[in-house]
Amino acid sequence: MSTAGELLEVSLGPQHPSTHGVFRMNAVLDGETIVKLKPVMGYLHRNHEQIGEGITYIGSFPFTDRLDYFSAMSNNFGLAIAIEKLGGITASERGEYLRIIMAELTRLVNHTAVTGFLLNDMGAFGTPLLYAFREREKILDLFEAASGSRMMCNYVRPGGVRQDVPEDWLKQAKEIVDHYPHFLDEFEKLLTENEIIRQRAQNVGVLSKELAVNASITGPMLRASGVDYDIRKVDGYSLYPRFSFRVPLGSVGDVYDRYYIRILEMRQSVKILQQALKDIPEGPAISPKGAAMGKAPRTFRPAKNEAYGRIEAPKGELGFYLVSDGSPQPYRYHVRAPSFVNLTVLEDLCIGHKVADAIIILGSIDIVLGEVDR
Amino acid sequence: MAFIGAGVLRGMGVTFRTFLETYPWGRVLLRGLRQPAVEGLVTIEYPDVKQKHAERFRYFPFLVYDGTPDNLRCVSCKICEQECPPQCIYITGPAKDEQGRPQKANGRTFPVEFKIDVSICMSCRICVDVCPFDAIEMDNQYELSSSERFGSLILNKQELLKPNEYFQRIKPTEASEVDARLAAKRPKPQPVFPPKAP
Amino acid sequence: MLPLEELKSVIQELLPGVPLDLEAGSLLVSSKDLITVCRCLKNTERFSLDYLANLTVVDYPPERMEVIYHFYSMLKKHGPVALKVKVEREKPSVPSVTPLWRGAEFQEREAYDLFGVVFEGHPDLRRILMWEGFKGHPMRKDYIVEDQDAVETLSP
Amino acid sequence: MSLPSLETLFVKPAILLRDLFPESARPWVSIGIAIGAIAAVAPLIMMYLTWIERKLIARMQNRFGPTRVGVYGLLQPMADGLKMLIKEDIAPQGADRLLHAMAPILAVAPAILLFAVLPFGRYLIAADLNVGLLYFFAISSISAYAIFMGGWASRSKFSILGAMRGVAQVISYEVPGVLSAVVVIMIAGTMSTVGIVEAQAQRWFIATPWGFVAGIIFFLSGVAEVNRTPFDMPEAESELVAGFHTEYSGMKFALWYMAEFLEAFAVCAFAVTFFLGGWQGPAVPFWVLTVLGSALIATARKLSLPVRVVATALLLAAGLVWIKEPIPSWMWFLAKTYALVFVLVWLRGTFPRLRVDQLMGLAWKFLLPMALINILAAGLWWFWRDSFIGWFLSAAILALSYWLLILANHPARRFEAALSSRG
Repeated sequence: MSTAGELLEVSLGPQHPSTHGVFRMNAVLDGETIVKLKPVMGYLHRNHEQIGEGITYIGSFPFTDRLDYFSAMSNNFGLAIAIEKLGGITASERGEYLRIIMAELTRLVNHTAVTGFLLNDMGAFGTPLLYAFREREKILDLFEAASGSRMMCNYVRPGGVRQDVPEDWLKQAKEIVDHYPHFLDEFEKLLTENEIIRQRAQNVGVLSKELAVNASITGPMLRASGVDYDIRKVDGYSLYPRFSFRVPLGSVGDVYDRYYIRILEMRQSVKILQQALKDIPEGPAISPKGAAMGKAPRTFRPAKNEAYGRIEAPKGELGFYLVSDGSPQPYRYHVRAPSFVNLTVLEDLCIGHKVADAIIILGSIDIVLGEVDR
Repeated sequence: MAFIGAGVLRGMGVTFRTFLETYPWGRVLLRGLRQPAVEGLVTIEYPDVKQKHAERFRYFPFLVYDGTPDNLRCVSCKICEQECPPQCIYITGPAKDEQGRPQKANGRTFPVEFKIDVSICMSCRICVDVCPFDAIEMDNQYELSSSERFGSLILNKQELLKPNEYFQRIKPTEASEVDARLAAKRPKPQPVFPPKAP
Repeated sequence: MLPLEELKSVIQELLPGVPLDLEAGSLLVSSKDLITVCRCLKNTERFSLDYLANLTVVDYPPERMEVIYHFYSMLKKHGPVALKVKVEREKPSVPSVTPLWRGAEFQEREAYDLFGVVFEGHPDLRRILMWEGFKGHPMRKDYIVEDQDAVETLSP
Repeated sequence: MSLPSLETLFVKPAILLRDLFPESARPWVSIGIAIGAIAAVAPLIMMYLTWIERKLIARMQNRFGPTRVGVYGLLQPMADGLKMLIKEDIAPQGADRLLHAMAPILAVAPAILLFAVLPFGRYLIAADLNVGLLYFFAISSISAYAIFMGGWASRSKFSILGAMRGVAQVISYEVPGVLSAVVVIMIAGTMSTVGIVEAQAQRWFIATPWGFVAGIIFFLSGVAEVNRTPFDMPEAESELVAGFHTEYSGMKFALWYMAEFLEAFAVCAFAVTFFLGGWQGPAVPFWVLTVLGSALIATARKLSLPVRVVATALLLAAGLVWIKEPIPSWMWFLAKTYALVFVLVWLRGTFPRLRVDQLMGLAWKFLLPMALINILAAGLWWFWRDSFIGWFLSAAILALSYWLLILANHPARRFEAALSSRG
């Protein structure tokens, strides 16, 4: 790229209002246009994998809450799936339903919050964010009622969930879920057709289908580029095949599509939730094997084996790779973090755009530093 | 509507509605216009008003005793210490007499000291899950802020001990389950768990 | 999804002379054949493994390390195919698959950072999670965690 | 209470005070009084503007806003001011200390000077310059220097980026701003702010096609000139941390804020003066309006009964009071200005900001041509001023050009139902 005049090197972050935590972008600017941009991460690195290799399988669950701290339930779910694969545990049916309900509620929480953050990155004075948080709070209250904690739930377990939900919980959940489409309507009225947002977001940070697949992009970001790949459909893990829902796809793959795909996914999640809340059977919330494992974590000693379990977390494919050696601790515990891998294309998306665009592109990728840095 | 600026105006409509919803007269006005209106203010003014937490709301663990503080349920088996993911529990014990035999109170061994470093504790509830004696439970007391790291954020046995009645008060459902379970167990002789090697 | 045996025989048909092994549900290739096999997996219509989901390393002291790749196909929606490469622990090095899958870029950097496996041909092999100038590779089994005595420092 | 007492609430004491002095000193004394009044009122306006903004935006976001200091948080601005005063004043290493300290002062001074030509009420003006309008534009453009000075002197990359944006923006938006005000001069025939207000005795300028367009352009450029959302490019907090005032702290920072808020207030006030009739009430007698309004409300089916009754009663009562005692001019002025302030806050509470190139595009590609065409429209209106033709022609020209400019300017992809779903 030919440049006129001198280049300006700016370090956006790690203390910057819009890098979603302690993320840093080393940008080289020509005027306001980005010529080069290198993501720098690791400021929140705590070697989650090392910790996981030092404690029992169950002991890792509270730490997974802190990976993507917006979607603790999904993270628990991912690890539970991997451990079930490793140890050959099956989950009880009610447990599966509860896990799906929690995972989809998490998706609502995450997508709502992310949309709010994206608008904040665009420069809104917090209004969409606070609307998002207002609704998110209701779901967090549900999480608190079920698990005892709003964000660090530590609720899903191999074989089901730790405790059954309290009485009336399903009714409350149903009320909130049924209200959610109204909130989404309001949210869309505020955002979707807003000319300023369209000006800002359309045709900015276009991610082509080919690059998206090649760069292992997953989640809403991939689908916004028009690739039909949703692990809930492809793997059909847990009981997802039982529910009817559609996978929304974008056409351009710009920031606007990434925003809108999340709104559409939330509507689909509401659909899944309504079905799940209607059909949920009675029974134990956790299978006996899972319950025994929760009671005495050190009795779970899977034979020498390895497993890669993955789920469609709100941010993309969340994978857990476990290697066991017959001891109560995993020999190797690896997290394939979606937002970490999705950052691969950040530079490709930003080059040629303005600084302001880089910020919203980062916002539309939807990273959480707890997960990127692990 | 097709003209440019319609989306902008509609957005302004949403914020104005919210603005009205936060005032009683605004809600009256909205209802007067036959619009649905809910209470718009969602802020809880914290020190004056406290959030109502769910029954299961958990914060830091405490030790349960029945009746008198020396009748604590903990037998110092150290399972929780071993399983605690961030390793924030420190148990000294079980108490021994001069000959090195485990001391007993009410037919059970007991810890000499039981400390929880609540600035490390991450409220995961695994200690409660693994405790075979239902001796440790999650408290919902969250106003513990202090400027002293070591003085007041490492809770010792005296600070941790709370009566079963307290547990029944803060978490009635869970406490009644625990009580029923313990009542079913009671006739049998209490097993003594030696500390297990990891 | 293809059964592993079948996968192996098809690859061997396509790439005669490349030694392949099966181990614990994954395909074992040697580091020098890695790129050939990967290109075959990616470009053969039958496999179309266009998506590298996961790349990681397992450390088996004292002598070897394993680099593990999990492939899926977004086109055909099948997978996973796990591929393993065993490398020397002393000077671990494998060819980089980043030219084939951009998705490997950060994951290889992470593996390099935490395990010290050198990915030859990687466009930008730097530390990613640890800071520049950090000594050692913290995920290796023999890495000494600095404050193992954290408990001691607690009492004032 | 005699009738004119409210109207001359502020003028009378000033005259009384002036008359204490000997004849020869009186002109100087009256100037002194004006300066004193403005200097006293300006910080107060600024402080309570922050309070108003925080309160209103909070309400738009389901929050209370400040409630802790004083009733309804009314003492919050004082607390903030106090905090600012006692905070450490930091100048970054390598900064040009002199310029760094001067920049906020240079920003505040013109913001206060603007109030000199502002007719707050019938006789409430510090200096009725015959070039009042020109004075406004001349003084308000000084802020560009202040912004650049501050950004440059800070020796920070974010500051300099913000400063560059700020200068480009302020200079660009001055052009449509001035051009939109040209029509006011054309029709009012004077540049004196008092004259402009008096020219609107019959009809506020906003109630004409050209006035409507010019008013919107003027307001938008004003918003852009004072760097407020959606045009807050120079201080874009999500991109440039805080833009040109990233490296400011303590009282210097407060001065930047004071400049911004005072200018925002001044823009609203001048928009009221130029287009919304200034301190004049509506040309139609107010009681006519109230009767009409109450009739409308009383017959509105969509409203529920209690609302109809209460609103009708209130309106009629207001009409009765009005007949007895007219609302004083300064009250009209303040009411209208604060209504515009509300709009300003409302915009801030709703919108994200534009990108810097889109912002320039809006100024040069849309507002500028629109302002030029508006001059033509105003000319046509003036030519056929009392007939239907003038109205029709100017409205038609404006609508057509609006449409054409949108067509020429709207590169963004229309929203289509492009999101297919499978599954």
